[in-house]
Amino acid sequence: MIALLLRDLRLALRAGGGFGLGLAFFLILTVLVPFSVGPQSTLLGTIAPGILWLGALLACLLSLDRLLALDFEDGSLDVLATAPIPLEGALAVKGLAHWITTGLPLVVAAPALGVLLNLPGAGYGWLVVSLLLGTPALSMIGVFGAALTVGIKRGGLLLSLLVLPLYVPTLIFGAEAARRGAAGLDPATPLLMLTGLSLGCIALLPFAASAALRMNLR
Amino acid sequence: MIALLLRDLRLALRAGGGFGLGLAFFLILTVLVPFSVGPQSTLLGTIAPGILWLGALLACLLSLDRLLALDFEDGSLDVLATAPIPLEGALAVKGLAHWITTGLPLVVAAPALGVLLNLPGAGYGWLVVSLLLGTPALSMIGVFGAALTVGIKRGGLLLSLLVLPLYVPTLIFGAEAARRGAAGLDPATPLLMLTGLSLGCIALLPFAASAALRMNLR
Amino acid sequence: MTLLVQNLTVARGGVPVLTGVTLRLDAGKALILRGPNGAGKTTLLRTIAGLQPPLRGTIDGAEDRVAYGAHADGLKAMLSVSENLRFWARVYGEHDITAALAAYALEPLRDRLAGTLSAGQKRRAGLARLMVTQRPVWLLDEPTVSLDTDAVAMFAGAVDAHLAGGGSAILATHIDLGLQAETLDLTPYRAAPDARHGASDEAFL
Amino acid sequence: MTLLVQNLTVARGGVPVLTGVTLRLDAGKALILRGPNGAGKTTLLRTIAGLQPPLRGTIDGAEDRVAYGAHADGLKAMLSVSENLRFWARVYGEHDITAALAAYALEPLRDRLAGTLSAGQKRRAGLARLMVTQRPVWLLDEPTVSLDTDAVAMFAGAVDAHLAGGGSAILATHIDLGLQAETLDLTPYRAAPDARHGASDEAFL
Amino acid sequence: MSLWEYANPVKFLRLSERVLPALWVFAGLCVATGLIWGFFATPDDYRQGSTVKIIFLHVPSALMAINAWFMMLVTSLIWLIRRHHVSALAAKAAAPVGAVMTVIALATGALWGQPMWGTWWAWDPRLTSFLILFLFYLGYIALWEAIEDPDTAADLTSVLCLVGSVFAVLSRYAVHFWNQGLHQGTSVPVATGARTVSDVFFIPLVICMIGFGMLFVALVLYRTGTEIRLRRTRALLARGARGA
Ligand code: HEM
Ligand SMILES: Nc1ncnc2c1ncn2[C@@H]1O[C@H](COP(=O)(O)OP(=O)(O)OP(=O)(O)O)[C@@H](O)[C@H]1O
Ligand SMILES: Nc1ncnc2c1ncn2[C@@H]1O[C@H](COP(=O)(O)OP(=O)(O)OP(=O)(O)O)[C@@H](O)[C@H]1O
Ligand SMILES: [Mg+2]
Ligand SMILES: [Mg+2]
Repeated sequence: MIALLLRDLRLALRAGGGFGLGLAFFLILTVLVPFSVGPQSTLLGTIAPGILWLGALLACLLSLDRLLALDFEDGSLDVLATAPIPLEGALAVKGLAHWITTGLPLVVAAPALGVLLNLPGAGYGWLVVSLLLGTPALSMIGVFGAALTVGIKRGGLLLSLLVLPLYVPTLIFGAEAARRGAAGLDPATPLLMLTGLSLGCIALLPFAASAALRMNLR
Repeated sequence: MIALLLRDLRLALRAGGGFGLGLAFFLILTVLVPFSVGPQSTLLGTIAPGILWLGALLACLLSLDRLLALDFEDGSLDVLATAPIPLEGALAVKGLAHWITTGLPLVVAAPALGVLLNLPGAGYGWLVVSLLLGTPALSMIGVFGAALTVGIKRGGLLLSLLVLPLYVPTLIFGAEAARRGAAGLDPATPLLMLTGLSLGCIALLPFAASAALRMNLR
Repeated sequence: MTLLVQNLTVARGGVPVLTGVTLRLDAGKALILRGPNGAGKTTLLRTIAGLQPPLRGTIDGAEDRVAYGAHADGLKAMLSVSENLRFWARVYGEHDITAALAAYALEPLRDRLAGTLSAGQKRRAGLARLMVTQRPVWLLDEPTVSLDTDAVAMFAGAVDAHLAGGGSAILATHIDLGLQAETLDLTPYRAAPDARHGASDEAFL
Repeated sequence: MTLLVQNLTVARGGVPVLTGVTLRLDAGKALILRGPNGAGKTTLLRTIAGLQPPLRGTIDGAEDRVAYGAHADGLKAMLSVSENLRFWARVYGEHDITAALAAYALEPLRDRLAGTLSAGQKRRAGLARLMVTQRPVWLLDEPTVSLDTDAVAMFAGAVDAHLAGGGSAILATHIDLGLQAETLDLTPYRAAPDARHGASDEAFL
Repeated sequence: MSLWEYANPVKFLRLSERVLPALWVFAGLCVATGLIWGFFATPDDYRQGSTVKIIFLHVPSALMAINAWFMMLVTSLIWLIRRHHVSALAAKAAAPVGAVMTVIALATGALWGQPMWGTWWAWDPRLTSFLILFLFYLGYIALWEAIEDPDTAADLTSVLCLVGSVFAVLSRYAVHFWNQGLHQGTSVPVATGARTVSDVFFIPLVICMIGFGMLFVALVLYRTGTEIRLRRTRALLARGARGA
């Protein structure tokens, strides 16, 4: 298991797909928002928490298609499925690796990007907390989506289509928490919901994902 | 050339990657925006033109990785490069196929999504016009980006990273035109710029793309 | 322990490809599967490896005992040869990869990224993976594709050593490997084109 | 027309692999490239096909006259066999695919999606592609991988017919195809490991 | 004789061919009576004017949209547990029907919203959860389309349906939490029998709902039959191709 985690992290670093790229995408997306909605700073400040959450979500989404598809193509998944470690565990580890390479950097970088969008001062802390609690759910849902579409050549867009609706509750609670935080309200309820959601995803989705994967390998 | 166009269109239809998916992604993205920034309709109306442009751009972007990479993996690109049709032409045709399967449906669907975001009544026409003039540039820039990254396994995220900055001028002019239109101002200048940009891209980028592709095949 | 396959029906794309396959593989023995293109060798091997369920019949003694070497090699292009092998070794609870490297003369290439190897070098690294699994039953699908004569000899040596150590192997191949092994021709087991029994779409016929 | 390769140096990953390769291929002749794994056969063929530039030397009579058959088959999994072939035929300005289908006994499979073929069937479809190009020079990289003996015979027949029609072919292979052809062993052309002349990093040495 | 007997495609086809004509007629009659009664024989509402008549399309289609997903959930479970092909194909057949019902509910709602709330669309929780339901339908259909092997497709879409249902319910709660809405609460609570719509509207509405229900059943039976024939053709072709 640890070997798998280390390998995935090393690959992420080496293939240039890791830490940097998700972040860069997040950055560019945040920069594009003022270009598209116009530069008024109050408007930007209002939409900032939401846009940052949306950007994080999309950055996660875009890195999903390499999560399992590469292993599928070069035959590693076949071998993993017949290896002595349980497939559920392997998938959970892959989710963890994805979170470390994508979710965690986003959490760390979000405050810096908040500055670009005039995020109100009270919002920074809660933005980070909400992302920290929410991104694990995004990664695990992503593993499930990737397992569903792994057999499909370049299922990238289909993967997005399947995964985005599943992301809705996470996004709503997360963005709501960040927004309430930025507006000086109490974000406890949505944060609790978000935590519950993440825990539920981590506990249950590996099983669904491994079932889907086995069907796909067949 | 026509054979290539027809094949690409047929593949898009058959692999389930075509018309439908880009649109669905656009729809979902539009739906997610209110979830993240909140449901106030005046706020949504203000950012609507920008968000729709951004959504169209992302939908284009996500379909880019299958533009050349699939052909590369199964060896078709090697054969195309040695075939009697000029590579520039082949790439331009691929760009056209991409526009037909992705850009065009987005243009058609944009007004319906405008309704969801409370786009002001005056904005619909100009939104469609600006998208119609701007999406060809998005597709051609995409072909260039895909040619640059085709050798890289799952270069999806890297591709986004390279292409997004190139999309900035198109986005600025397009969103500006749509915004002016929605606000009842005269959108002629940005529209002219947009047209020039698209024409320039169509005329010049196939050459850059084919040069990049030849370097990648080497 | 013996691998025992009885009365197996395997399918691809919902259509039965082989029916009534019965075979027995004792420790120390190798079995060569033969059959024309499309006979169902790959399908049979995947079924025995547990990657797809059989339509009928039983497979005994395969679970957690097989190492499957498919057409694809399972190598990561961005990791070096030794990193690739070490990863699989750790997944299977092994730690020493020097024997595997030596068996396929991979030492000079150990620090090269797997993506920069030639077709035959890649294949050698893929075969070396089998040695680090320490699994007793090897299932090999056209193992010698792209290999030159020296490498084929290395492979034959590795299989012989594996058999001598009490392992066993099933190999699907079209060419002669010079191994001492029984041969099983799959042609007689070919499912009749209109075979319906057990097919996943049986109910529709 | 004759394909003339003179004093060619080819490189992969910036490192020269073969130096001083000289060969001549007349119409109606075939040439078999031999050499151990990693000798540089694939690299040489890609260079002659024009997919990568040589470091030194000249290639005459190759431009727009070669059809290259690589390790990968260039088939779209989601198109049927005949759609695949028809597409390539149209790209090369040809329109009739029946001869190609017949040569590799692909008629029964013509309406199957290429993605559902077995390894050998795929290869046959990939080889059939060469016939619809109508190019006089075939460059083939391990063409008989995964093929059974019948299919190898079909392939040999197709090559013979191509040669009889005034075409020519270069084949890289490790096994004996039973073709009447000259053999070129690449081992003597192997670039010295410290070869620096012409390497892309020469300036840094 | 158990119900499962009809899980055999051939038996199912025979049965559905027998009941379908009657079902079409009955559904057509119900929908026609309901709609004509509703549109021409009910008074205008004192507040909403004639727009209230949209209710006869809107509410039945909205109900069927939800029920269709529920049916898909049940048939998916049956497929996963008992592996009856008809069950999986029924789920496949129901999805587009459900999606169309969702679109009708959304479209009629939008048409209604314009005079009532002064806007085509508002991010009301009821409306929003419907939109999300539509997205789930899209994803489900797209997954069916994308996978070549029918059994694998059935398996994967079933798993998606299960997981998706959980997330659809979660989304509903999330959406309610996110925004309190404009849309009125349900007024046809089956359980309590209490209702807030007057009888003049209620009776034709119930007829419409029955009609839409029947129409849905008929459509699903018909489409399932088509899917079964497609699979049969496919199975025969597959054998033919290999036999040659
Ligand atoms: C596009 C937007 C809309 C959607 C998706 C939608 C959805 C629904 C749904 C799902 C139901 C059935 C709920 C149930 O009975 O439990 C329903 C019922 C109803 N809707 Fe809408 N609706 C929309 C717009 C509107 C508008 C604009 C109005 C008018 C003001 C409206 C008025 C009603 C009424 C009166 C009912 C019946 C409630 C009842 O008596 O049960 N809806 N709608
Ligand atoms: N979806 C499908 N529908 C019908 N037949 C299929 C489908 N997928 C595969 N087949 C057929 O199943 C058969 C078994 O294929 P398999 O890959 O097992 O053959 P193989 O013995 O490994 O052949 P090879 O030597 O070419 O690798 C082939 O004839 C193939 O065409
Ligand atoms: N990036 C690189 N750096 C150093 N050497 C490389 C690089 N890429 C390839 N090579 C080496 O170049 C040589 C030529 O490879 P090529 O694929 O042409 O061999 P081949 O003759 O086709 O072998 P095979 O029979 O195995 O297919 C190989 O020894 C390979 O290891
Ligand atoms: Mg095979
Ligand atoms: Mg080679």
